[in-house]
Amino acid sequence: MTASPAGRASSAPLMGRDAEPTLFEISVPGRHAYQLRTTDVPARPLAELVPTAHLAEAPVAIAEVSERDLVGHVTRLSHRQFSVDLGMYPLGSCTMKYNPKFCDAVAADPGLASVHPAAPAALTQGWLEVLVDLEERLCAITGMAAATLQPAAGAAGELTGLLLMRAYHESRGDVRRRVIIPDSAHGTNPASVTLGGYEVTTVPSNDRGLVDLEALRGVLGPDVAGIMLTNPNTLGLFEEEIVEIAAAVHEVGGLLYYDGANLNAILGVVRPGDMGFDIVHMNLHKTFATPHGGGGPGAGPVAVAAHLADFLPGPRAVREGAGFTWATPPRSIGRVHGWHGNALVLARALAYIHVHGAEGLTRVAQHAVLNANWLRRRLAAILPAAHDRMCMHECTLRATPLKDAYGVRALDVAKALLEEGFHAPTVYFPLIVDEALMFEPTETESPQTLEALAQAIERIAVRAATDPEGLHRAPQTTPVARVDEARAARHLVATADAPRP
Amino acid sequence: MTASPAGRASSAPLMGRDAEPTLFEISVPGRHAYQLRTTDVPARPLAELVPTAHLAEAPVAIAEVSERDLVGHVTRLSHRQFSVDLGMYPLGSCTMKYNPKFCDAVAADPGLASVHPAAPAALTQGWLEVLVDLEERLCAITGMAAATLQPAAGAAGELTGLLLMRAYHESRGDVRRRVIIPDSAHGTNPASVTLGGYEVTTVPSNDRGLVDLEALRGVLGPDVAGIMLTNPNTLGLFEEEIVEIAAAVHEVGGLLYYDGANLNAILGVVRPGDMGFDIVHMNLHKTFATPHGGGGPGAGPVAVAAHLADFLPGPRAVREGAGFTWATPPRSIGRVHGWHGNALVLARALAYIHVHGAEGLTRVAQHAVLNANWLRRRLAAILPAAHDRMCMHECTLRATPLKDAYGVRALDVAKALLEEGFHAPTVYFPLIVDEALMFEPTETESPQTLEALAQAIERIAVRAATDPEGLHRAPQTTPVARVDEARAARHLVATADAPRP
Amino acid sequence: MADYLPHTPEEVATMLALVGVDSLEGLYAHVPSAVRLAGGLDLPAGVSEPDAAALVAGYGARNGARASELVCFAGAGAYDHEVPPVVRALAGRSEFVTAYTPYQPEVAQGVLQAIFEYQTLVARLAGLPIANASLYDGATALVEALNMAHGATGRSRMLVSSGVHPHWRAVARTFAAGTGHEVVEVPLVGGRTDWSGLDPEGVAAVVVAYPNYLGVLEDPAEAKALAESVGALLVVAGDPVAAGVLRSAGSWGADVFVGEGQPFGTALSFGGPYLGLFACAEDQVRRLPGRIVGETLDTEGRRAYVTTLRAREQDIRREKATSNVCTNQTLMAVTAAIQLGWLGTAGLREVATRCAQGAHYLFDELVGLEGVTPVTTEPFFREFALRLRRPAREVIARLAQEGILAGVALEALVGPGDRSIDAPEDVLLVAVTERRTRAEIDHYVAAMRGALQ
Amino acid sequence: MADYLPHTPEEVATMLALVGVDSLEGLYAHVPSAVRLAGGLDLPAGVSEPDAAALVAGYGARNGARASELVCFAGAGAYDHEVPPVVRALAGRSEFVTAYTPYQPEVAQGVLQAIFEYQTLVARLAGLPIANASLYDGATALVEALNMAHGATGRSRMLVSSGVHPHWRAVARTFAAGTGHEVVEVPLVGGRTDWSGLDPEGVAAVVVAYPNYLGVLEDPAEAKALAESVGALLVVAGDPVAAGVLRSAGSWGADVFVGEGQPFGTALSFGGPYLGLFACAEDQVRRLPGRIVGETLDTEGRRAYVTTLRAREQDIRREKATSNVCTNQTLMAVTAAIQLGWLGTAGLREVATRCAQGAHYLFDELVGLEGVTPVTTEPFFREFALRLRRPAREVIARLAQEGILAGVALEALVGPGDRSIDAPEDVLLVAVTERRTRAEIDHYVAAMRGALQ
Ligand SMILES: Cc1ncc(COP(=O)(O)O)c(C=O)c1O
Ligand SMILES: Cc1ncc(COP(=O)(O)O)c(C=O)c1O
Repeated sequence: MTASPAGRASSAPLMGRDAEPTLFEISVPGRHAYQLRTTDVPARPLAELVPTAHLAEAPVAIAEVSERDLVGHVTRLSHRQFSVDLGMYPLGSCTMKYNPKFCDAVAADPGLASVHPAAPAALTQGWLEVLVDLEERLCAITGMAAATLQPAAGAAGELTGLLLMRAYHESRGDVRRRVIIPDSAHGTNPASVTLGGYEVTTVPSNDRGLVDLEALRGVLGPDVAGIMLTNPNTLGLFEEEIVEIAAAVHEVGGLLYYDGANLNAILGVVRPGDMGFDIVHMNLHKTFATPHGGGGPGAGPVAVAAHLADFLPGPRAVREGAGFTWATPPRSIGRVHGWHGNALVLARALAYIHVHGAEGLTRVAQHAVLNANWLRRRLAAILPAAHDRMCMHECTLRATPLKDAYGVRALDVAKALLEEGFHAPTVYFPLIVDEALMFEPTETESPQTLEALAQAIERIAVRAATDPEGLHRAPQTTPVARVDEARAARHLVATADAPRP
Repeated sequence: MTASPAGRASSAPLMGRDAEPTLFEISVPGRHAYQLRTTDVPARPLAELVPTAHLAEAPVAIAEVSERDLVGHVTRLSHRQFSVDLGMYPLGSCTMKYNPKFCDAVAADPGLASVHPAAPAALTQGWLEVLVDLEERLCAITGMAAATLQPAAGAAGELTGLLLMRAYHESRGDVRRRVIIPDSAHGTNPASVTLGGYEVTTVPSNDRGLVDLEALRGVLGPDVAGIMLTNPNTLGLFEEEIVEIAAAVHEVGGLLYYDGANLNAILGVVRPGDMGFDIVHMNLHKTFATPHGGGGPGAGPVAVAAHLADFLPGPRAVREGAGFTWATPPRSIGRVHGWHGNALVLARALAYIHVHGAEGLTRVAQHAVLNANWLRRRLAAILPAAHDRMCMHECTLRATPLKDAYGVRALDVAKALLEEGFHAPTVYFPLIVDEALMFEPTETESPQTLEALAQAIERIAVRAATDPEGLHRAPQTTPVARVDEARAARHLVATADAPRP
Repeated sequence: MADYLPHTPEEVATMLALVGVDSLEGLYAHVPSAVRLAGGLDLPAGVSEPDAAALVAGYGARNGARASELVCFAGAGAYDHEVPPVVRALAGRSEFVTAYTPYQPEVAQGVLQAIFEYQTLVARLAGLPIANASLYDGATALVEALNMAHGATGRSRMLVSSGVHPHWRAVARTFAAGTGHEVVEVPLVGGRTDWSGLDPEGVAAVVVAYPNYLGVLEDPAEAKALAESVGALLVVAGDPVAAGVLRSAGSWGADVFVGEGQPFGTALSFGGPYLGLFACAEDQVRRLPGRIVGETLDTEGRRAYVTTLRAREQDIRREKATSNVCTNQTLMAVTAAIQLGWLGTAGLREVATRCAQGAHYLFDELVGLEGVTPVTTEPFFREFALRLRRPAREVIARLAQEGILAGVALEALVGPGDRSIDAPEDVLLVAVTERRTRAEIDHYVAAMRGALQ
Repeated sequence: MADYLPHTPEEVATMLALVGVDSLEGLYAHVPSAVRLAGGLDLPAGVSEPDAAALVAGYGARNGARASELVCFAGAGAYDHEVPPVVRALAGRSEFVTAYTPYQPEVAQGVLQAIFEYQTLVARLAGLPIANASLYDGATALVEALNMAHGATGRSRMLVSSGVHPHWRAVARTFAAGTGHEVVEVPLVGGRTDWSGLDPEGVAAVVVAYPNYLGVLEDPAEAKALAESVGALLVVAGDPVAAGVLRSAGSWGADVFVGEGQPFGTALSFGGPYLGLFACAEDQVRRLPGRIVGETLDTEGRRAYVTTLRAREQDIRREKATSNVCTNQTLMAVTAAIQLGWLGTAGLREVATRCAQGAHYLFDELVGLEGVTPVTTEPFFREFALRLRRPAREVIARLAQEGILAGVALEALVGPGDRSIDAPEDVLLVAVTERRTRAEIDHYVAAMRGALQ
């Protein structure tokens, strides 16, 4: 009896603050949970079926636990995890809105979930219709002509978009080298540019937090393949000179790529296509309320203007008569996913759009912007905005006054918020803002919750003055206290089998 | 903005130890979560349909919350709740075993769950088959001839059994007045006897913790309608003289009623029918793994020997040719449930029996008994058993040594166990044991978990010696500390609308 | 054979050694061999979960009356209301599902607070100050109400309107055999209770259904007057959905409200588990059956909840308890609180209103058909009874072929000689919920026309 | 129109006042009017959830190929394995589902520890010391492996066996347009890779599938020798179920293992979300794509988990990151860890064995039919390719009428001129999982006999 007990709940925050043993620590040789159906298939020994040279000497050791112990373990892990369903998650750039349970039911529908991806189109007309319906709606929302639903997340969408850019230029015999990115951009943008085979040229923001149009003009040239922008940008500010930017980029033959991570701000109000963008990716797991799953799955469809439609990845579901079929665009860049994309995420998004309709989506954007601006104003005395004017769905604030006065940094504020019952905002992003705290309240949080958040920050400000040391030690009420990140990086222990330092 | 915020997670033990506001405190006039289907039914004003004398002046105030806030509120409440899925629940007499998730899926199957109870038998053959299959299996398990599945819980089963007893005697023109109950019995037994129109005669236990056969003979007489027994009894001990008891009761024309709350101990090993019982109720929510739901729903089917079958409640599902129909026994006592009993609980139990089969159920009982006896032996030095010999599926221990030495009572031990990550055992029951702590580990807990429980109790014993005051204040690591029960009873505040003291 | 046991053979051996026996069978050595089962249980061998799932799917497939297949116009106390995914997800959380009764309040605030909120909601619907934590179902809630009336008055005569659901009356009769109550079923005349000519002497309770089981909105004031005249309790058995818009039981002077809580988030479930609603006046609280949760404080002054007034309950008072109920229907109560939270004030009103609108629309259409006559001209709420020119049973069978569960045949509901209705074979009880569309209703009417041809 | 907004009109007004604008539209006043959308989105009006549910049910009903309806013999990287209710219940817990990436480890230990356990399991299956926290799917995991090989060797030539899934190769080709990698597809001859006659100069990676997409168990030692000869990385693309009993990638000398993790608890889902498995040798860890969770301590010395080696990632390294991946497939990784915990050592072995047994049983029966020839005589594991005397497409359509999804038509999988197979129109790829019964297999054989007549 040397294994750890799996019926003890002291690791559940309800009961205590112990560590939870790993699955491997509760494993006992000989236990099992699995039950399989009776098949009556002749049970020939594996060695008769497969040359023994291929067989492992011993089966891989997984873990050996009872169903009861598995349930206890995983349920306790879940109690050690914050989530939207537990409370507010004002993570800037992440759009952690409420995820309707209805969409979970959609994704669990066996009519959708139990379909094999290689089943012939004649037997999967419903799924093809889902894809076509969604593509059409996403095009309507973004003001584009056609879309691919294959990319599995935002970054995958970006890279797809860059490959579309490349294919477009190459189809015109046009070799271009650089892609322009504002200094406020999300890290996936430059990383994708590299993988797209381009060099990054960073364009600075001006003192209004927007792309510096003159600086942009300065770096534009015939070797520029395009520009990647989010609008609103990662500061939460709308690029007011977008028309001029678009004209300047188009003038040198470049394309405009829209990073749709912030689309929630402008649904039904402004469309990327109308702003002059040629390529748009969307994060369905942000704007269209797919739950984040602790870090995926998401979906990052890419919509394009008509002149790029021929290059889209394929195959794509398309209408054919009264039905649907698969077709690959004539100059397709090829597949970007093993199958058709994160299909169940796509179905969720379509259901979300069905429920909201045109007017509902617009209201979503308006209220997201309302919440962010209210919060910006409400917190102005403690955490001034990096740019104190109308923001969009998120606001980038600064902890500099607290740092200057008491040595309390953005990180301390973030950790102290955990003790107050709120997830932290995004910190130290975008990189161009000192002591950045980026709040994105989303439209599904109520004014009462925003006010409670503001009051929590007021209390933290008081603590900063009276007990800055205490703030450096926060959080204390959580299952573990501040975690030693440096130690983790110094001695990597990435599996239960790794040697311990 | 006066309502409480519903997006704050400080009441979730993950984040803090605040109180969770009530649904009413987070309510804001004008909010709502509901969405109904479009029906296109003419929307005539209610006052045209119903005489206005019947209409309330204002609609009942429920609470007005967004779906997001509802989800946050209820999810946080769930984090404030211990459950089998979080850890061990060694509550004696309650059989808190692991509840297979498979049975949840059975109960959620729309083929069963979406059937109207008054749909004609021709359209509900599957349900009638479920009922017949379950009845037959329960009879095989208990050794009885027929059963009613209507009672919704154990106590309802008891009362049904007593009414059967009454109907049986009355059918023979036999008027009887008393029902005998051992002093160790569960409170539902005497309460049911009263509601069955009988007087309770308590028979004492002997120093072996069993029914005192001589004392029983002393209270038996022609006015005794029967006796209610659990076997194993509530001390967890097997009534070894059951054959003699049965003979004595039958001799005076009385019937034997088996309280099946403890059936888990003897599945496949001993059958109530073979012990001489005439009437048996089962707690499907104990023995057959229906989750307890925080206090129900359960199901308390009652099985009877052949001579009582004609009196069973009706209608009952019965075989008819290759199919099934409803039939009411000729001398039925009538209905004891508004419909057919807690049907989905019944379906769960049937699924549980399907999985286990004869051999599996026997193993369940054996391992339940093994776990209890191991724990009894393991804890003997600290918490001696009330009766230190082989027990069945549970063991009744005593905190008297701790009380005598340090003033630490059973309640203190129970509360301290919460801090150790275990639910408390049943305390102060059965009433005849001083400082009783009744442990029922159940068969689904592992030896490692039992050992951890034992070590926790060892630590508590050490604390009793060194810090008895600390134990009186336990628990401290839980969302609330020891609760003032007296205050609750002194000033009843049973609703959010009640005046506060 | 499958099971959920963790023990390995080695562990069993080690444990047996401490216990001091050498086999699992040895644990039962002290059980008299005369009663030990030889040869094991007479049951089929166990099968794996997926095999059992196939068996269960087979049962389900043999049910033709799934609401997912037949459009449901059956009611009679069990209604096909919307239960949204969000309510199912929340009520299905395993902390609620796999918890025991909240005996240790320090780790049971989740269930306790949910029950507290449920009690508040039931009390508001009833228009009464106190509600308990749930009872088995509407029928057994009525039985508890009669027992309470007996406790309050010391009397045993119960005047129960025949407008109360026939099954509930049947259950009351069954349990009266034990309590010795005399249950007097007061006839319906033209669909409403005829209280006249009754001797109210020695009456403990007057029970009226509102609306009654034929759907009719009776006048509870009559029952109240009768009860008041002799100091009996007035018990109102109400439809909790209708309670969202009707005058409350309390406002009619009820001492006790009982109801069936299934419409609040619980699936039709072939009749159970359902939810017995129970609310009462302040002066009856010491006689309350079942559990009740009260608000209090913990030792550090934080708000906390706990089951209270335990001295009424069977585990303490034993044979003198107010009731024998122990395990009740907590999960359904928690579900009801969540469903009501989802509906909110406006939603409940809307649901109740749509039920009434749908029922009246269907009623108006059906009474226009040949071969259909209303059983009564009294006002109704969301359910009504029709006399058909063919046996209701046959009509139901016919409409099932068209995908419709036409209602409940009264003949199946009432016993012989029931004092609520004559010739019940011809009578069909029809209910409409907010889920029924106009298209479904129109289809019903067309199908009925065909069936009566 | 429905939405999930809490704001009442009064609240909106109060908030607007603080913000200093007087309408919701006013929040957008600084947006140039030239780009503002006039007239709203061109979308249908919103509908309520139940109405939307009806729309969704309609899509589902128009899919004839639900595994619940057609018995599934299709594979090609997506398999119909048992996913028990317990795994669905646990993986569906909302704390996992609605959490963000664990940026604040103090309140994210649940997801972090689950990923740590997942990493351990993937590393064990791969026989390699390091695994990351997941990638999008098997295909993109392969792309990341090529990028890693490029980073490790500074070279750009990739020798990819044509036994690698055709879609994965297609994805590799797509992304090579950006990275500039030269992807050389090495032909299959008789079902196995013909590595002969290749110039290994300047090769960064040698990629072999094990088993390959036709089901064949190739000899990874050949690929290893080739890789070793030039200091290239060996990348093994493996079936993770087969990995339960086959020699591990690591034992064959692989530097990188990639795989499709769908078989571990994820439904067929029409192809996604799936799960990209990625494990590698110790010396590649600084080039690892995506997130990795490491064990550490908190300030009070308690064990804790945290995402680590962040300096590789795009949010820190930006254009120099090892990969651009940010959001990945965590929920599927958590699901896989739970499913593997449910299977355990014995269960995974049993599943793998049953797959092989079923596949060989079916294979033996089918090759006895007239009009069926095996594509190769090489050993296979759980999947095999057959050449039929009718187009595979037609056979699939015929068998669908008998309730069987007969497999995958190779013609639909491979592009024109694919170097893995000739005349793919005639080839059917058939997979068997542990869920397929002998009766189902026998039915398949009978149906195939009919279809080929
Ligand atoms: C502005 C921005 N762009 C791109 C991304 C990348 O999206 P994903 O994480 O789905 O790859 C994010 C995600 O956080 C983002 O915030
Ligand atoms: C011995 C015994 N008898 C009867 C009962 C009553 O069963 P129920 O709670 O289902 O009414 C119990 C329940 O705790 C019990 O333990």
